[in-house]
Amino acid sequence: MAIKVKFFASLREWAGQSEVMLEPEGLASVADVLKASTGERGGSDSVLCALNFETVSLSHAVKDGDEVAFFPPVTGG
Amino acid sequence: MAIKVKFFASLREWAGQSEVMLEPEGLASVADVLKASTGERGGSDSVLCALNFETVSLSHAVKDGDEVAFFPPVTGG
Amino acid sequence: MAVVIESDSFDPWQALQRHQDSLVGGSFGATAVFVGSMRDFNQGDEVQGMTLEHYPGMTEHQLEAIAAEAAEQWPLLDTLIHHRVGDIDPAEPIVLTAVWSAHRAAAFEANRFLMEALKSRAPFWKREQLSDGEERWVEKNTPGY
Amino acid sequence: MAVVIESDSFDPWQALQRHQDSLVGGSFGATAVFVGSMRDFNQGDEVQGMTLEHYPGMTEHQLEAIAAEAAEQWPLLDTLIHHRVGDIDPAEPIVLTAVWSAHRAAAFEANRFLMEALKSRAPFWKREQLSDGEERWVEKNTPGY
Repeated sequence: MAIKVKFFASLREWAGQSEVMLEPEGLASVADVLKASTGERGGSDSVLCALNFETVSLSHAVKDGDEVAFFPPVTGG
Repeated sequence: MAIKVKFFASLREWAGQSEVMLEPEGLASVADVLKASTGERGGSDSVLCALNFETVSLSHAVKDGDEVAFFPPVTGG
Repeated sequence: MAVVIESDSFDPWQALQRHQDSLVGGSFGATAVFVGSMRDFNQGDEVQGMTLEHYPGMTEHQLEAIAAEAAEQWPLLDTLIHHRVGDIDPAEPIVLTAVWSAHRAAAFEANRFLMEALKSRAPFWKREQLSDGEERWVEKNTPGY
Repeated sequence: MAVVIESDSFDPWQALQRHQDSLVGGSFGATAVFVGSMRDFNQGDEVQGMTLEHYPGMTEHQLEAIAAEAAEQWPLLDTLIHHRVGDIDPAEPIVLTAVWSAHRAAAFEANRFLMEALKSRAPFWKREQLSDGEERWVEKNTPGY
């Protein structure tokens, strides 16, 4: 398996990719996934994270098979 | 001219009339109009009064040509 | 701004579409709507029909005043109020209120104001026909807040 | 309860009529509706078009969760949410929320909850095309209260 990582909107443009598959070894938290996929160490108010379709914090644990997403504040409606 | 008096809903049934024209002589207030048209001396929480389409209190003054109405609490919508 | 008193059944969605066609598209970002319909059940009893009495003249005057108050309090582009009178069958719409505004906060708040003001100030009275043959005046409206 | 993600333009009034046809008439006394439409003006600039990006899967999951939360908090008979994605022209509807309930307080409050929750939690992002050729991401939603 693997960890699927998605980027949306301005973060997709910033990351230069919309989706990447990561090997799960060494990835304990959402923050680890962010760093491994973009080189970015921390988040900011304008980086939101979702784990398997639920919004979570950067410190949330991840495991093999998870889908992690990074995106800016939502502006729908 | 005259003062036109209207009754609506349960007050129409209670008064036994929907509309009556009164000579204005001796009628100074809405309360006078109520008394002259129904024999009722006072109002109650369940008697509302309108003068020329605006809700008023029983003590409001009336004059020749006015339209006065009596009705129970409204239940539209 | 339009106030319509209807003695025949009306379709609120068609009324909205028709009214909105008269507005300049792109000017409004938010439309808030309320539709009140006749239920077949009230205060524990089955209701077969309803007659809505009103005070012609004062009704229109009050509804127009309520719409004008809303337009003073919130930045509205338009307001629509429809209200049935006469004999009404269960499931038929009784009242429609709608406001169009640039932003949603104004639309939500103004539309709720319209309905609460209509419920407390517009001269309509409901008489229910129950399924056991009894008839009764509805004595007061349920609180909105 | 229905959640619909639309990639083509939709008519909110027809969607409401269609959905309401599936409900038992006489059971609901109150329908509260909100429609958000695309304005041709935002933050001082003329807007020519908009592209709505979303997160397929999470969008539906979040909207269904929001509708379920509303149904826990208020006595609702039904809920309908439509949301556009993709390229949108000025004046086109973007979002529709609607709730059906026995009484108006629940309908008003639940419908407003749906919209505020959708605005803050559902993964949609707007990109505006301005009339001078510039494009920009909308950075945040306007507050609802």
